[in-house]
Amino acid sequence: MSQTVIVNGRPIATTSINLAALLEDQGYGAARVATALNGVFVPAQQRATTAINAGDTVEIVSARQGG
Amino acid sequence: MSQTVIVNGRPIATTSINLAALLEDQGYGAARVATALNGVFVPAQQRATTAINAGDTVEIVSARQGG
Amino acid sequence: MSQTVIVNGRPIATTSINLAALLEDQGYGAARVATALNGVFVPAQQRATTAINAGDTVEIVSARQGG
Amino acid sequence: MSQTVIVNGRPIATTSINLAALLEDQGYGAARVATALNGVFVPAQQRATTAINAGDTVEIVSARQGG
Amino acid sequence: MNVRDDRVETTPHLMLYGSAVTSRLLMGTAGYPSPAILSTAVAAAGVEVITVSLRRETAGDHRGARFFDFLNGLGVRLLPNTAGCRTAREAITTAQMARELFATDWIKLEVIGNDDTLQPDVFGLVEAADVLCRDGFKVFPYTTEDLSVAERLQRAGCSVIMPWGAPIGTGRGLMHRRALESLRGYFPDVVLVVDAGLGAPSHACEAMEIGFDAVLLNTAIAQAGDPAAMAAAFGEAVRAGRRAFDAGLMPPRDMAVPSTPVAGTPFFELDPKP
Amino acid sequence: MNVRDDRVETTPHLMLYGSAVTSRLLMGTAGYPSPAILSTAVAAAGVEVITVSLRRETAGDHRGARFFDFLNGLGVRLLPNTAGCRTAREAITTAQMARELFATDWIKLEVIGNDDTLQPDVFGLVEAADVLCRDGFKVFPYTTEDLSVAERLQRAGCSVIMPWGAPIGTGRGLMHRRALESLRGYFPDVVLVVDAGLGAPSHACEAMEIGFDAVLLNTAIAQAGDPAAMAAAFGEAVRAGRRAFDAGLMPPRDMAVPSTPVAGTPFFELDPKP
Amino acid sequence: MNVRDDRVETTPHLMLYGSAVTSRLLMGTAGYPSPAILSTAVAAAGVEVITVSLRRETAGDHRGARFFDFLNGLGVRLLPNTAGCRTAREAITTAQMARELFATDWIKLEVIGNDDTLQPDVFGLVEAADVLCRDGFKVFPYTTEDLSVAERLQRAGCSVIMPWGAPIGTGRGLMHRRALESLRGYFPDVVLVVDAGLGAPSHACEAMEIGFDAVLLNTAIAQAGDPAAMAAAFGEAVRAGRRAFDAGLMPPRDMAVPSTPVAGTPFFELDPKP
Amino acid sequence: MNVRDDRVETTPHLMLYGSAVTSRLLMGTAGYPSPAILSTAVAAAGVEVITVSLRRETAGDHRGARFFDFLNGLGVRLLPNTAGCRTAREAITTAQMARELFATDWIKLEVIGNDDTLQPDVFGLVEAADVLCRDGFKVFPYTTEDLSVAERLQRAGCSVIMPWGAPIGTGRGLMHRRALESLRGYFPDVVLVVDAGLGAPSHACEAMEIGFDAVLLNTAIAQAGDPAAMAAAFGEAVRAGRRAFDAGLMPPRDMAVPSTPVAGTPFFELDPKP
Repeated sequence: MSQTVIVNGRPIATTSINLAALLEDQGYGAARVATALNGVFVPAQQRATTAINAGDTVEIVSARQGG
Repeated sequence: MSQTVIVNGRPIATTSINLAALLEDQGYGAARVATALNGVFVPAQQRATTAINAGDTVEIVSARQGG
Repeated sequence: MSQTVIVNGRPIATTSINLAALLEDQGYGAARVATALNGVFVPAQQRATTAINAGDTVEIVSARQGG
Repeated sequence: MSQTVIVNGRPIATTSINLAALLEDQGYGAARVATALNGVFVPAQQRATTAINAGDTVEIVSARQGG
Repeated sequence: MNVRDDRVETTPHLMLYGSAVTSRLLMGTAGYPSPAILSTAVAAAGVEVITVSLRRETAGDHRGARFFDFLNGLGVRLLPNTAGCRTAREAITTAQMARELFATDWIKLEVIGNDDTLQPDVFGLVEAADVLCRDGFKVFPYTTEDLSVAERLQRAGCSVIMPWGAPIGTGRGLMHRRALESLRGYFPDVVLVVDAGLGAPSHACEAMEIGFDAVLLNTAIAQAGDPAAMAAAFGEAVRAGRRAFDAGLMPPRDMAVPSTPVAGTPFFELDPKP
Repeated sequence: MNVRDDRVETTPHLMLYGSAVTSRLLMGTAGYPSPAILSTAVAAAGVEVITVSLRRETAGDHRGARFFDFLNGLGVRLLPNTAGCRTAREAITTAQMARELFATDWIKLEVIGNDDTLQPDVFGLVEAADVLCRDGFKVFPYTTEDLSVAERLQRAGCSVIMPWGAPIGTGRGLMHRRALESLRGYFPDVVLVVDAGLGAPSHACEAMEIGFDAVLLNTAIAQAGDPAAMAAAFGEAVRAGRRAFDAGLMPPRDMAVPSTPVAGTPFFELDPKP
Repeated sequence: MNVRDDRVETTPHLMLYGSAVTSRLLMGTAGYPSPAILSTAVAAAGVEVITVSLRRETAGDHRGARFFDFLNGLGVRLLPNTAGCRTAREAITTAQMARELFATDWIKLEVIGNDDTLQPDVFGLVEAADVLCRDGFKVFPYTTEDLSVAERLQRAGCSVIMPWGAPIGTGRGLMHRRALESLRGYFPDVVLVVDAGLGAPSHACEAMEIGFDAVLLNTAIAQAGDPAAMAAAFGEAVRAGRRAFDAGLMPPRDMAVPSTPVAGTPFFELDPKP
Repeated sequence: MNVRDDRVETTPHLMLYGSAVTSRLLMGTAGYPSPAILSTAVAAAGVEVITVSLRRETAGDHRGARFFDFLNGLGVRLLPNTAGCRTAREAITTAQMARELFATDWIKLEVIGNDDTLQPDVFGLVEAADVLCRDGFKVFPYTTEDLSVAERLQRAGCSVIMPWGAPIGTGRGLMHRRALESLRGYFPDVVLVVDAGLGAPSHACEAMEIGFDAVLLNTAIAQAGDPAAMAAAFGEAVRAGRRAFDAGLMPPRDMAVPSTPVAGTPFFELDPKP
């Protein structure tokens, strides 16, 4: 069953049921990123146990230059 | 029975049991003042029904110059 | 005999031999102006006795707005 | 014959007739100084030929800290 | 240039919570040599709103009563303050006492964060403004030039906001002029009053020139050599500044520009500059 | 404080070389949208002295005559200038032509040292002032804030000295306020006028507050959105500044001082600051 | 005079939450022409702490990985920021993501109140600082010069406080110098860093001269013609300012004082000044 | 932006009348607690040119001789001054005595116009510069920021011009920064030195940032708590300022600009600002 979630501001269709699967599925693989679900931080070790539901908003961020 | 209350920062002994009596007793008579009991405003019409207890703090203020 | 003089920055040919004649000749008539010859002020009453020579520089000015 | 001259702002009596003699006489000896007479600079090599007259003003200066 | 800046619509009257006032100079009443001089100053400046405070009353000495009599004689509108309050709670209770005592729901809200700088404590200020606005007060908050704080005050219900010019009593004028201009730009519909820190009529004039709606001051008048004359001077300066704002000020330029036209200057060919 | 500064004696009238003038605002006449607007501005400000210039006249076009007619209608005193002159010689001749043309021995003496900054050439200025004063002129020299130059101008015979506020036409106000205050202190008996660089009534007010006797300006009024209103605003601001100077301004302070007295503040024992 | 100001005890090292750092210049990493130039600038200035941010990562483009590689090569300490966050909640989550991603509990906390001025929202800031300090973060809050806000940040647990010099990216220097000096006086034991708004090494030098512990800047270096040279210049200026603060600066004076002694000046009797 | 300002060509060395000098900090020698401290300060700053003066010598006390011995030990170049001279004539004679005494044709020319402000008398200055240049001196004139005066000094033969920052000994920094920038623009080929009035390394840094070639100061170092450390600080600040000028400073901006890029900021859709 595919559901729609917002990843980094864009709607995508996914069959992943948890955050770890979503990352794998979306091609982040072993990328060094940090994640938030619906505005709340999800530590890396909790991604596999964090369920994804339709309409969820996911942020996947990494390091950049900053001032 | 006399009890001690703080009026405008100074301890006084009084037998008054409500704020209206205290004002009368302390000589404020018909003075145009406003009052607070323990940091909470007491409207003029509620003074007679506002009980005074030992240790209470009473403010009695009037108009002054201000910037 | 015509000679060339500079009036207000422009060369003109004139047969006038004094400043008063030059003013008349150039059409200033009774205009309220002040004059200088070769950088030196010439009062109105001396214009008739102030000779004009070839190459002279004449300023004829009047009132304007100023700051 | 003694005459009065002003040296560095103070009147002194001297019998010296030239600036070199005055310096010697006043105890400047071999001191490294520069001189002026009546407000005019006198080079070292001209001191012996520079006459001193009554009322003259002599400046004898040397090096100091400055900003 | 002859361009008018129409960002902020100007009106002949200053509207303070629905009340029309003509004079854009609000005046404090403290520190005058005498009540008579204060009274003359109020008249000289044509002031219509003055600030007053609440202080502890000693039984039998009738200071409050005498001051009320004096105020009645002035015939101007009162704006009680919460001067000296250091917490939202103190300020709220003071405001409530003031409302009863002076029979007005206007309150100049001060919550002081520091006894040395007398600067507003913006946290206590917003908290108290929130409570008082909901309680029906017309709040005139004394605040800093901080834009985010002003946003919160507006959201709380303040339609008048009063940033400082400089710390109270210093007379230093508009220390943060750019920030005040920024406030004006962000809040075209809020009544903005510079409150505190003005030391000279030129400061008040400048506040009006940048589009503020009014100024409030005390020390610079009360402590002047001749308070009544100084009050008149501030009154004139405020009118001048407002008029200039309405008339459209020239913008400052970097390069000099001759005022007298260059065309037709005599001697342009003679006498080249040595 | 309530102290008056009596260093500089003030008089109700401004004395310019023996002539009493009431308005301390002197105004330029250049750059107005129309003569009618200039005329309204002169009236709105209550100005009594205006500056004019001399420019080359073309035969038959009667510009000078029309401007004379206009000036007659204004009924104010004229102060001709030497704007655009770059040497003492040019300025002297221009002054002499002006004296005949305008039938006045008053001259606003400008010798410009640099076409970009329009700053005074102080050498040419002093030289021309010297010649003109000996020739019977009443010289109003446009100068910098330089004290030594002012001394030479005074020694030359100038009893009015006009330092700039900022470069002509920039509208930047009193860029060197300290130096102007210093001038005021050194020349208590000279009439000091800030000439040029003022952009807003608050600048004019400030010049008067530091004890200057008058201000002279042009661009800030002529280029305003509404010149007549701006002229009125400058007039008010100048009066306000003068009145404030007479009334004795409070000195600026470093530390905040409560205007509302602290004594008797309610709640001093309650609610210690968190 | 030769007096040293010992109000604030100085130490050879800057202590940031228990970590000793030698360089008092903290540097941003954004907006450089290239990573190579950034790297050269870091080295040229001898910087030991740089700021970084978090941004959305697109799968497969490895921008994050490349930047991590770059950072590893620099060998400096990282201070992640919460740039762009507009609420306490966003900032808190961003800080938590940063802690995991960069493996540091340091966080430069920014909660922006206004997109135009990029000024701190002091309410969101204090709220987020409170939560983050309790969550074990070492918070470096970017704040205004407001004393009451700084008090709340300190109470929340911040031992470093970073007021702005001027709005981010404007390069205007210490716009509110007096208020910054006041902060320094009130918080002798807090590490104070001027963050944002510095445009020139002289600004950084001035911040250190008034006793600030460090400065943090980005744009003035990144946007310089030669960023590496500019970084070196800022490094030197920061050291100069710190050294001057330690050495005890002369106070400004109102009156001129001869540096060369007057005693013994030749010609004092001759040639009285004309 | 990354734009370099190439108006003024920079060279690694400062050329003073044909002599190359590396350090762009020139230092006065008066008012130090002891010669030893002066000596340490000269070394700490890496100064290569110092100013000295002439004063009346009392027979037999050998003060001059001792100071000469001290100067020999320093091994730096001397720039004698005419401090205290009030007329061109005094200054000319003093310069001539200095040339013989110190065996140098360099002269720092001071003609003081006012004992309170110690400001240059620009008339006496230009007159003396004219005479001295024709007499073969290399004149370093101490002047104001006046452009017309600088033109006359250049025409007289000065290839170094030294405007003041502020009155001598006040430590107020660049009081007329705009005018100094204007001077720099007008005289790209003259060596410009800010002389006098600097109180802090940030002031010296700023002078270099606007393109001045060097700074000369005395009091701020001599009167510091630790003069040697302060000298080092000034040396660093001057180098920093020069380096920044060469590297191309960002221009100040009116509006804030984020340093951290906005693109990719997390949470842009969530949590709209309340």
